[in-house]
Amino acid sequence: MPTMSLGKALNNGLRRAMEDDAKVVLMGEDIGKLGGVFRVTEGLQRDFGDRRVIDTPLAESGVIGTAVGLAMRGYRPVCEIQFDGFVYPAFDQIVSQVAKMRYRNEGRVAMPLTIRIPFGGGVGAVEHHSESPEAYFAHTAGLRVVTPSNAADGFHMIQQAITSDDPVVFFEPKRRYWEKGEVDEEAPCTDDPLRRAAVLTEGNDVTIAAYGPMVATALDAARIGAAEGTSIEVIDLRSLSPIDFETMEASVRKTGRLVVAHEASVFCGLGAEIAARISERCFFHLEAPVRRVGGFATPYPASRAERHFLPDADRILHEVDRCLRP
Amino acid sequence: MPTMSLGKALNNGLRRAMEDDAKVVLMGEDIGKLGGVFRVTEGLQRDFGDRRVIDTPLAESGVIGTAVGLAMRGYRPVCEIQFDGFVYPAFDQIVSQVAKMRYRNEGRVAMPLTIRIPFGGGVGAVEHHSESPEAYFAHTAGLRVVTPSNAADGFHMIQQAITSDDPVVFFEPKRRYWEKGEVDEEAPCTDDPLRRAAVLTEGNDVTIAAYGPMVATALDAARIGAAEGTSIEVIDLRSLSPIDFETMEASVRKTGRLVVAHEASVFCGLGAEIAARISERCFFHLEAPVRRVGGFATPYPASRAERHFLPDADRILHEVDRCLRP
Amino acid sequence: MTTAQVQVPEPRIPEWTGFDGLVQLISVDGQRTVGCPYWELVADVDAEGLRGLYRDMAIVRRLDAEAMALQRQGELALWAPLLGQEAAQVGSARALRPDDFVFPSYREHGVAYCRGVDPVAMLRLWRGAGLSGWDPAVHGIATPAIVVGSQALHATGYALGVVADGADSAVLTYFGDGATSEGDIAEAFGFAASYVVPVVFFCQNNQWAISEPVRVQSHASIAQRGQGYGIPGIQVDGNDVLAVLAATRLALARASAGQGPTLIEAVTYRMGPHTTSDDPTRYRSPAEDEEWRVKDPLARLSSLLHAEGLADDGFNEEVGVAADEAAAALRQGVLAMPDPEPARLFENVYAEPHSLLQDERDAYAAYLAEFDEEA
Amino acid sequence: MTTAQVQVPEPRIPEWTGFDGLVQLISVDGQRTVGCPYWELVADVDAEGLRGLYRDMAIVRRLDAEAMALQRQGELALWAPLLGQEAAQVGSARALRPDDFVFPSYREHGVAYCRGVDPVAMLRLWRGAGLSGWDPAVHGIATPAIVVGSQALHATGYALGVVADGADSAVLTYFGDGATSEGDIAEAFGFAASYVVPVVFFCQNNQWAISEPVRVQSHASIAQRGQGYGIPGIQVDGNDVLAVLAATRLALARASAGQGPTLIEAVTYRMGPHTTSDDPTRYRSPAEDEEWRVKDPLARLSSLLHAEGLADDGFNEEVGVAADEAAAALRQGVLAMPDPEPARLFENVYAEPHSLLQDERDAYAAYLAEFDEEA
Ligand SMILES: Cc1ncc(C[n+]2csc(CCOP(=O)(O)OP(=O)(O)O)c2C)c(N)n1
Ligand SMILES: Cc1ncc(C[n+]2csc(CCOP(=O)(O)OP(=O)(O)O)c2C)c(N)n1
Ligand SMILES: [Mg+2]
Ligand SMILES: [Mg+2]
Repeated sequence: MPTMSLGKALNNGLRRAMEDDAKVVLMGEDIGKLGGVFRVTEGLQRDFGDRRVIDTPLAESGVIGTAVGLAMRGYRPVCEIQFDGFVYPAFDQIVSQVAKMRYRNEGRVAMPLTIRIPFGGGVGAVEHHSESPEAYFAHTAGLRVVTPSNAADGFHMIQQAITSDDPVVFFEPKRRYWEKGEVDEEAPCTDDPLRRAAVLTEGNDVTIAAYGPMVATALDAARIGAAEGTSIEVIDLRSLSPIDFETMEASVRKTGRLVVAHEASVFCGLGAEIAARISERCFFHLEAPVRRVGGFATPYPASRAERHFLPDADRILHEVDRCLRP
Repeated sequence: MPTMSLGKALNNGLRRAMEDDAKVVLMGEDIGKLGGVFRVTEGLQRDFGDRRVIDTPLAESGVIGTAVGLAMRGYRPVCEIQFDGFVYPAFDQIVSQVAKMRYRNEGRVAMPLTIRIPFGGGVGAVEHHSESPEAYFAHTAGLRVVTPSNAADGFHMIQQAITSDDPVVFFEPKRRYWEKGEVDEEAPCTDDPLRRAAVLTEGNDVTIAAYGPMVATALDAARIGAAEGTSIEVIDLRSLSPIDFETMEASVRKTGRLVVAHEASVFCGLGAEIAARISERCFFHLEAPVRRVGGFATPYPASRAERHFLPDADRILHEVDRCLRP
Repeated sequence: MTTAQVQVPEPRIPEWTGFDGLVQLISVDGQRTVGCPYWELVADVDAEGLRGLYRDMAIVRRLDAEAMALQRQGELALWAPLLGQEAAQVGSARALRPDDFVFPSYREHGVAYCRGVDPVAMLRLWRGAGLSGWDPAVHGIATPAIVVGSQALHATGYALGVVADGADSAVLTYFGDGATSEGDIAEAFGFAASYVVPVVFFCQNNQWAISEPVRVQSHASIAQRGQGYGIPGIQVDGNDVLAVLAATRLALARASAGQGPTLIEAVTYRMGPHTTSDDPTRYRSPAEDEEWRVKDPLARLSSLLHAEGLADDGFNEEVGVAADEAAAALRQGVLAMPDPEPARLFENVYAEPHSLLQDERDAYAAYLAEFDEEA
Repeated sequence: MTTAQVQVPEPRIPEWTGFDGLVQLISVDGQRTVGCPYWELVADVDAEGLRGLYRDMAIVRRLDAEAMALQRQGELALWAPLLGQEAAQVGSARALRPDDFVFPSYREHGVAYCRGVDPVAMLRLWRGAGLSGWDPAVHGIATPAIVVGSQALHATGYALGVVADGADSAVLTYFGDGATSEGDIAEAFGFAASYVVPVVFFCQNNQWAISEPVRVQSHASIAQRGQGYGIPGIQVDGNDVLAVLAATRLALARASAGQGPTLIEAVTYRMGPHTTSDDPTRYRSPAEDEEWRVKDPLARLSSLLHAEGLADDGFNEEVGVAADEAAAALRQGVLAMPDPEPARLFENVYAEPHSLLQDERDAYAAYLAEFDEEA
């Protein structure tokens, strides 16, 4: 089975989606000749032409708003937002148009849009290039929100997102673009990564729920924990809206403990929804309160301080300990 | 003590703030001669002139972005967003500029901005006029988010928001604009409504946490509950970011049960943060899981169906019962 | 030196040089203007054509009045009247071909009427019985856009799709004078000019954005707003249905001929309130209303028809009857309109199954059932 | 009839009619152009003045090169070079009065230099040691705006405050050719024109927005972008420091004289990569680089200075030494720059106490302490 980086897997997934459906068009800033600042669209304009891989003027609301019109004309636009911090100018078109168009038109209009957003920190970037805005979109009815944590999921999930008739906000963990994994491009995708969470390591003491860039960190924590004699079950959510609570509930009923980790600020972050729902669904099974580890109630700091903002394996294990000894 | 509507109390509060500080300027669409679509700025342009009460071009990003510049010049802009659903075009300026300007400049630049937003449903409006976007802003570090539920709080909180050196997103429960209450405009404001929650009714069986438009609904539920022999403690959060968890924790330690009610969609709404934190802080005191009642994971529906979307006293009491008989 | 004293030529603001200012084919007193080349664009509009345009405007005005009445009687939650803008809407809509597509704002009831939308369906939104009322694909017109300016980008994207399809249809999008301040309108101009797509930006400058006069939005003519983007503009008398028809035909022809976007400013007037919630007496004078009353688009065409003997009292009679029938049908349909079922709330949020939504739907159904038992 | 066949005058796109096209005072080969009235605006610029402008540009270029080197050596996280844009930045910044205020984008290092900002402070952001590096109030220049276009609205609002204060200072804001597509820039034009505020919109058209040539943003000249808003435009040779100085003086003079906003397009070229993360070879040709290399802003002024005997080898020598000293000081300062303390993370988020933030700060401090003990 070929090994490739997450970035390359997404590139191959996009290529496959464009081959499978001539209505798939890519739009965004610098996605053509440059192949995007992360090269995720590399070579696609060369091979599919500038009618299907479109460099747009520098205006995010314009990118999403025109994609809405293209979708109404029967196309499947895949929009790239260059960095997490630059999706906000398009927030109105996403929240009031993309998310509500089908509902407004009682199903007569479809919005099969995919909005790709490289997100998260850890790459030593300047301001606005390390944000984790997923909660804004998860709280917005009408959107689906997903994020792959590895190459194989990236390859399959981007294709599932594009073929979905619902709008999908597709977060790509930018600091993991270069991490390699095995991808079987020929085998059909059996499990349903766009909708179901994945149990990556089985464990009995504590469950760690993570997604996107934090999954690798959670796995590190599990390894260290194992060495220290703590058996940790790591769950990769993959879908952030809706969330596969069945998988998580089953795990927590077994372990009795849950730590949720994400980069976004903890306050009103996705961890809040997970903690709230699991505290309710597992009320009589929880041995300790659900613990959340994530960003602080501060804007994303200067890159030379980001290691303090970003949860690492130690901070996750610190919460694991608090679950074990409440 | 004079009795007045919430809308009038806000109008008087704005007037007082403008009298107290010549640097306070009001900006927004139709706030001048018309006095705003809800008349909250009525008479202010007439009395303070069109240099201090400014009708802006129809562009929300422009309203907030120019207010940022005015603040940098030493002014205290109070911006009106005409309806909740029209704040999204300004989302970028609010999230990336208003919220981050002080942090970016390490305290050298202040952003004493107040952003007034009539919010919530129940007024039989067309699409985009009944939204509850508070969670988006509560999740955004650098902003304070508050909402008054009655005339007295409205009068004091709007003045506190304007004098605060932090940016405050000030949500006004539009369907309560016409509800009257006693307002002592001369007595100094003793409790700290901009920062502290208020316990509106004492009770022993269940705590209901609500804010803005849902407070009156929660009080109805408490009345009905009392008649049915259930003793309910109603807490008005007032500040949504940060949240006064001390007051809530004290209440839940007493009642052992909590129901959170808001109009916004439950998923990733403010109730999630409250449920998560109270489940953690009151882990050994909760008799039943925290219950949340709120909007569904749908866009706001057509007005002739909104009664199904909006929690009423019955739906709140239904959750109260589930707390009492888990 | 202090530069303020220097005498050098000011950078000049070029004068607007669309077709010699305002395009007008019928004068305010109902005379045909002479020498305007736009006449060629409506050379095919004969007596029956003129009567048809009048009939459309009269019926649209009557339907608008009925909707106002229905709202006052509590049958509608809100209404945004088009009174005074009939010529701008009918004239532009009648320039469309069946395969063209329209992206309206919330006030284009007259355009929807010309696209064959059932007026009852239009009122579904305003009654609060639904969020829209018709199938865009069937009528070639999207449902109303309430977020000011948002639809111009949709139109531009749709037009991009038209080009990609190799089709020669055109896209027409409507917005108001206030909307021209929104970033989305400017971004639509930018994308449309960059991609040279077949879109026509039709701005009904009805002089007001709720309580704000157009000068709050711009000191320059709105027809000139597109110049900086390389988009030519036409300023047309928006109360002259023939001139609007001609200008829109020209713009649509340019669009489908691959010549790119055009901006049309139809100079008109919102004779009524912004919506039924508005109170114009707070911000504008009776004098201004009067000044525009004499420019009434229907009166103007009517006097031409009668002066030229193209219409008689019988015609007015016939049109009046047709309009009343349409109004009666509208009222009947609105009163018969059912409220949405609770279950409908959970439909059409997503195209595919959604675990959370299903749970909420089931829980609410159970709650209602429980509740009915109790009661 | 099919309207496409009709022969009527096309609505004309007016030709750009700012001061006869491109304002240029020094030709590419270093000759003074004759007859351009803008000369009057720089009549005060004598030999010393010209040498000063050259010195500024040379030092700014040297500092830029040092920053590039520091980034390549891993001392900076990123750098956005201004190479090629020295004349546009120095020429415009030297037109400012002390009480004027500047809202830059992220590339205006040369402007910040002219405003007296310590280059070491500028690099704090690019090293990742902080989110900015200076006090806007002290230097009359805001810290860099990274969200493209956002700063134009801040400048417009600030200028509104200047008017409210009854002051006569002006506001100058910088953005690129790509930024002209953002809605915020259009909204800034709209607000500035509506309120007639003293703001100058200075667009450095360096031909590229990362990998996108300017024609993706606009087929029309950028100087003309403001016309539809009633904002006059000046197109100036951005590699001619004297022409830029003159044009900016004119625009600033109009602003403080209460004549409202002006848009300046400085036609220049980004000779380097977009940032140190960029690879221009993927999207543009060596031929294009070469075509612009001969228009180098420093070489141009240098040849004028030498041709007119206003500078000799001693001058070049002296400037080189000053530039090297500035570069050495920059390197020294950057290497000495400390990383932020963890506690700093929690400071300056809010002006007033914030319960949640305090809890998080204390919890993290306790965690670090605990952690140190373990270790
Ligand atoms: C983005 C946005 N902001 C504000 C509003 C509230 N609003 C509805 S209509 C309107 C005025 C629109 O004026 P104009 O564009 O001239 O259109 P008209 O109503 O005159 O037809 C405003 C401010 C809105 N619907 N959308
Ligand atoms: C709103 C926003 N979108 C995207 C970006 C990413 N980005 C940074 S610079 C840039 C190109 C800007 O080009 P231009 O305006 O011409 O300025 P230049 O870099 O050429 O000086 C882009 C797309 C951003 N910073 N902000
Ligand atoms: Mg209008
Ligand atoms: Mg550029």
